[in-house]
Amino acid sequence: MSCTCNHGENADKLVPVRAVVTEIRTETPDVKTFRVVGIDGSNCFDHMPGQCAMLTVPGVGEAMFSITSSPTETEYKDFSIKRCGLLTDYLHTMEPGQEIGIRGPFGKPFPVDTVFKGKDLIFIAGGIGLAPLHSVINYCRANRDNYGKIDILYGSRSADDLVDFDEIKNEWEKEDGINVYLTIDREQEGWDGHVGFVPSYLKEIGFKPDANRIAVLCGPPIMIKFVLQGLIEMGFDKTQVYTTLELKMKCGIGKCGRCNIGSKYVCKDGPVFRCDEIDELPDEY
Amino acid sequence: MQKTAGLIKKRVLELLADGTVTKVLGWKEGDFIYDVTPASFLSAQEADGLVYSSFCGANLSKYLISECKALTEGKILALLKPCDTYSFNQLLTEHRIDRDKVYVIGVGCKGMLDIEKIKAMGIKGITKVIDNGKELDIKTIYGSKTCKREDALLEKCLCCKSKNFKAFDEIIDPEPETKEEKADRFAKVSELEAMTAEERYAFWQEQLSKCIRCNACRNVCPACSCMKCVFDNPVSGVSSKANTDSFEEKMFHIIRAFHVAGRCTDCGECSRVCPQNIPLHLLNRKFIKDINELYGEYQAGEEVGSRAPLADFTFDDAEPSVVNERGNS
Amino acid sequence: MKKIEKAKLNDLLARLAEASTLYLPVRKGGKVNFAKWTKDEEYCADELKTVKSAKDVFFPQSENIVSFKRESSKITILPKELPTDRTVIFGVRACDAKSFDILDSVFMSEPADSFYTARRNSAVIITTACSTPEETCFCGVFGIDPANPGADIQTWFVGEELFWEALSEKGKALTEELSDMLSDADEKEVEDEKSRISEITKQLPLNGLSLENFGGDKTNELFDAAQWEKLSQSCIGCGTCTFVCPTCQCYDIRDYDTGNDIRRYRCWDSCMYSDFTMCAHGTNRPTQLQRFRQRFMHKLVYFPANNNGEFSCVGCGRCVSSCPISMNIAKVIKSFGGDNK
Amino acid sequence: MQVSENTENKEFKPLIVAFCCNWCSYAGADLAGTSRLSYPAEVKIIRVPCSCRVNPMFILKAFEKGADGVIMCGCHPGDCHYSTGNYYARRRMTLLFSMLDYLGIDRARTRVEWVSAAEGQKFSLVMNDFAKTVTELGENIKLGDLRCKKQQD
Repeated sequence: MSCTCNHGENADKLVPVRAVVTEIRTETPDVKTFRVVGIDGSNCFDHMPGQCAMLTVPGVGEAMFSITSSPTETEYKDFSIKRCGLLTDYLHTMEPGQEIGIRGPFGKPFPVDTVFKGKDLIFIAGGIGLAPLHSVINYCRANRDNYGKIDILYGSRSADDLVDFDEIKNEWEKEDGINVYLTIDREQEGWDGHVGFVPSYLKEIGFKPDANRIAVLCGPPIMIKFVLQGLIEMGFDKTQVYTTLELKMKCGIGKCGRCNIGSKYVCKDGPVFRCDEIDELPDEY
Repeated sequence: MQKTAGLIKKRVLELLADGTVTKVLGWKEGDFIYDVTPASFLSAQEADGLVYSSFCGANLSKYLISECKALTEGKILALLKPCDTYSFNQLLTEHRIDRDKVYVIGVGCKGMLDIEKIKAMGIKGITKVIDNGKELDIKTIYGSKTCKREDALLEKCLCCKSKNFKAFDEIIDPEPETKEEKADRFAKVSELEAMTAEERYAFWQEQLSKCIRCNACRNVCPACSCMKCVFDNPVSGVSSKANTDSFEEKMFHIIRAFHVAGRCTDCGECSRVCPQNIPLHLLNRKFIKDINELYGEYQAGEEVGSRAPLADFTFDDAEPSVVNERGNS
Repeated sequence: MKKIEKAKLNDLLARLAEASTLYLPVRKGGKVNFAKWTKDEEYCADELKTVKSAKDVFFPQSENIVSFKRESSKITILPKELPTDRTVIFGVRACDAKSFDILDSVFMSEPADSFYTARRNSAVIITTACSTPEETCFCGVFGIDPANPGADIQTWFVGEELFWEALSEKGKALTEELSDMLSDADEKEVEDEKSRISEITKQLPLNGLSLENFGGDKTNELFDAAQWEKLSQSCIGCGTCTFVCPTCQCYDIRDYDTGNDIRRYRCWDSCMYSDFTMCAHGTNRPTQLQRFRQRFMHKLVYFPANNNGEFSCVGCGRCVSSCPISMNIAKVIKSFGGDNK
Repeated sequence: MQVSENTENKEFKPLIVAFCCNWCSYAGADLAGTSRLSYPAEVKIIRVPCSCRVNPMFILKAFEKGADGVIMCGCHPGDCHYSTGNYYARRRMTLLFSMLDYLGIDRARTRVEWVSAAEGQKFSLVMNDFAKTVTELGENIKLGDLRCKKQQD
């Protein structure tokens, strides 16, 4: 029996379809961006910013990754993946042309076409946390008229660890109505930008807590904690802040029972949460 | 047992009150007499729920690994039955617990009961079991029943190792060593050895195929004290969660038994907790029997610091081909 | 109402096994579990509860959901065909029958699990009333009546006869198939049996548990409760309760490389295991307290929150009898003030 | 790892896994080769630093993946490169083989032989003899993982 890309309507959600990695970009020493297209050159499936997909390497395993590319990039899906476990180790050894399995999209996206519409947006990311925000940022850039001012605050350990650096420098920074603030944790030769952690840089910048503003966060838990604190101190309301969570996932459809926080499943009810929604969940993430 | 329980409680309260110990590891009463839970008690008030009955089969020594780590001041009191003290010693030998942090009260044991055995007699709806020494008075929702105490003993108690304590700070109500001839604990192993290979294969195939891989045997075992078990390690290549092929059952149980070979005190917890009643002790006892026959009598936990047979050798040990010369093929 | 003599029950089972795959409680290696029935096997009608529940008929402990082949950079995906053969499960108790409804609301809610759904849709469930409920039973707490076990067909053993009542369309169709073996029966004897069972259930020691302190809206009150520490302190972190539980449905997905192909399995997992939520950056439930709490909060709070107040426990009492340290959901309910006695 | 290559219409050729210690037995196998002494092609050698490196799980893993017989070769007792490794291995394998026997697995499917670097001839003899024994026993169905059996396409 041979396989086609699409198993048809009746295929189980747990069964991946074939896809091929067409391009691998090295972003930082431990992050690579993988471009994935369907086996017939199609885009596998449609998604919205913030959604995730399961990537399979048969025999190695399967894991959930946020889709880095914007839905407006209709030819492919990009995944920026940090090397940190069994599967990601394997992915990092791959060469372009390697086939993998993919299934998705999973989860609730950012409300880009509803809540975000007409708003000024602040994106705050740390390290690999830019991956899910990258999708939203480029979606907003592609539909520029729908959104107000865009501020992007992005920090990483060092200049070498800034993901998508070329795109940020050559495209985002040069676009009107987009302010990019970059920072790295420690002084480094050849870096003339800001030095310091994201939360402290946030305070220095001091965004105005306009009701028309939405902040979107993603990064390590400790950064989220202090950035959120900073935003609240500035006068932002938790309902204006969105973030995306990550826990161990297996099924992606809210059945395997491991990614729950209280009664909410990150794979199904998340990964995007408004910060006041998170407050209602028990502290177990 | 009632009397022993009273003495234990009294002594526990004294030791808590005078500050000798800050925590007590014992058994807590349940809903039906037989469903006793291992528990810790921090105060006289909490110790009210402390029980010692014929259903305190659970070996508490393994809890001492985490308790010793967590203990910051004072000592922890552990109630240990004679057979539990072997496990205690073995853990000391392996440096998993700190002797200075533990106050051991050896508690006399007449042999513990197995509720599963009572239920297997067809007695249903048991709400209470009164132990009269020779006979059990069993209250059920369908009326009263009786059975002989010796028919309801836990497997491990049928061939009790000893009534003597191998480690203790004090002893409460010890039992005299039984005078009558003890049952041979290797009887069933010998019986299996005498069977043909086909019969043995059939026996184990039937038993091991019941395994649901709940890991209770592993997790309860005082000798299974690895920080991360090989069966939980995704890079070990054997970390399957469920048995899909019958090979996986065998792999798990052979390796589980092998990893404790020479360190297993034969405390019988693995068989006691198995929800499917797989006679896991027969795997452990096979190793013990082989070790005794090939490398000399050895009882793990008999004394602290003894060298486990698999961490030892002599120049004239038997060759592996000895297997071909023994028993039935 | 129909009936058949107990002596002829084996003929009926044989007939069922001809046209479908028949599962019923069978003794193997000394323990009774649901298994495929063949003529040489004895139906253990007197066994109140199998060790494992009947859930693995629909949700097997390990199931190959897809296979792969890898050749250099190419992969082939070989989906599994869905099972469509008719299955009959005989001798299911009221608690297990109810557990299927709970599993349905997980596996058959969108997006439905096609493997479970296919098995479930092609199965006929025949329940048997519990003539001798035990002390570990507390199905009444969840509104389950062991005298009226429900499902497609319900049956009662009374004297030397088995009484048979078809409830669903599927059940009626199957009863029709077997009409030559079943004779018409009077309801009187069954009614007497029902009231006898009801009298017993009233006396069950755990049947008075109250769930008033649990429910979908209790997350915040219960999550940080002090009780969890004492309750979980001696939990050894095994999966016994999970695996014998009729409503536990958490699963893992694992690959196995056979050398010929790679098979992906969906297998039972337990939230009590330390590696359940372990991923590359660690786990969000590092202590046994958290894992223990997760299991009971899921059953008594999270599940009701997502399923209109329905609890994910049927009071079968398997955890009460199987737990190595005798800690169980009944004790958890009691410690939160659910002891109504 | 690819599994035993037998199909029904072909003559049964067992798959044999031989764990050989680096210092003696592997060199012995080498010598057998350079001396043009034959041993069955079905014997797959896995080189280990010392016979003591052989974890019981290795033996089981070999059976899992389709081995019909597993043999472990090390330095003669007393000659271990690490002085005592093979003594520990000897106890370990004795107990493991005894356990396999206890579970009803054919005892002749497992073997331990001490082969020194100079014993190319012994290596060849041992392997031929073991292969003969295992061939007589036939395919191992009791201890393998059936999923790993080669599919008959």
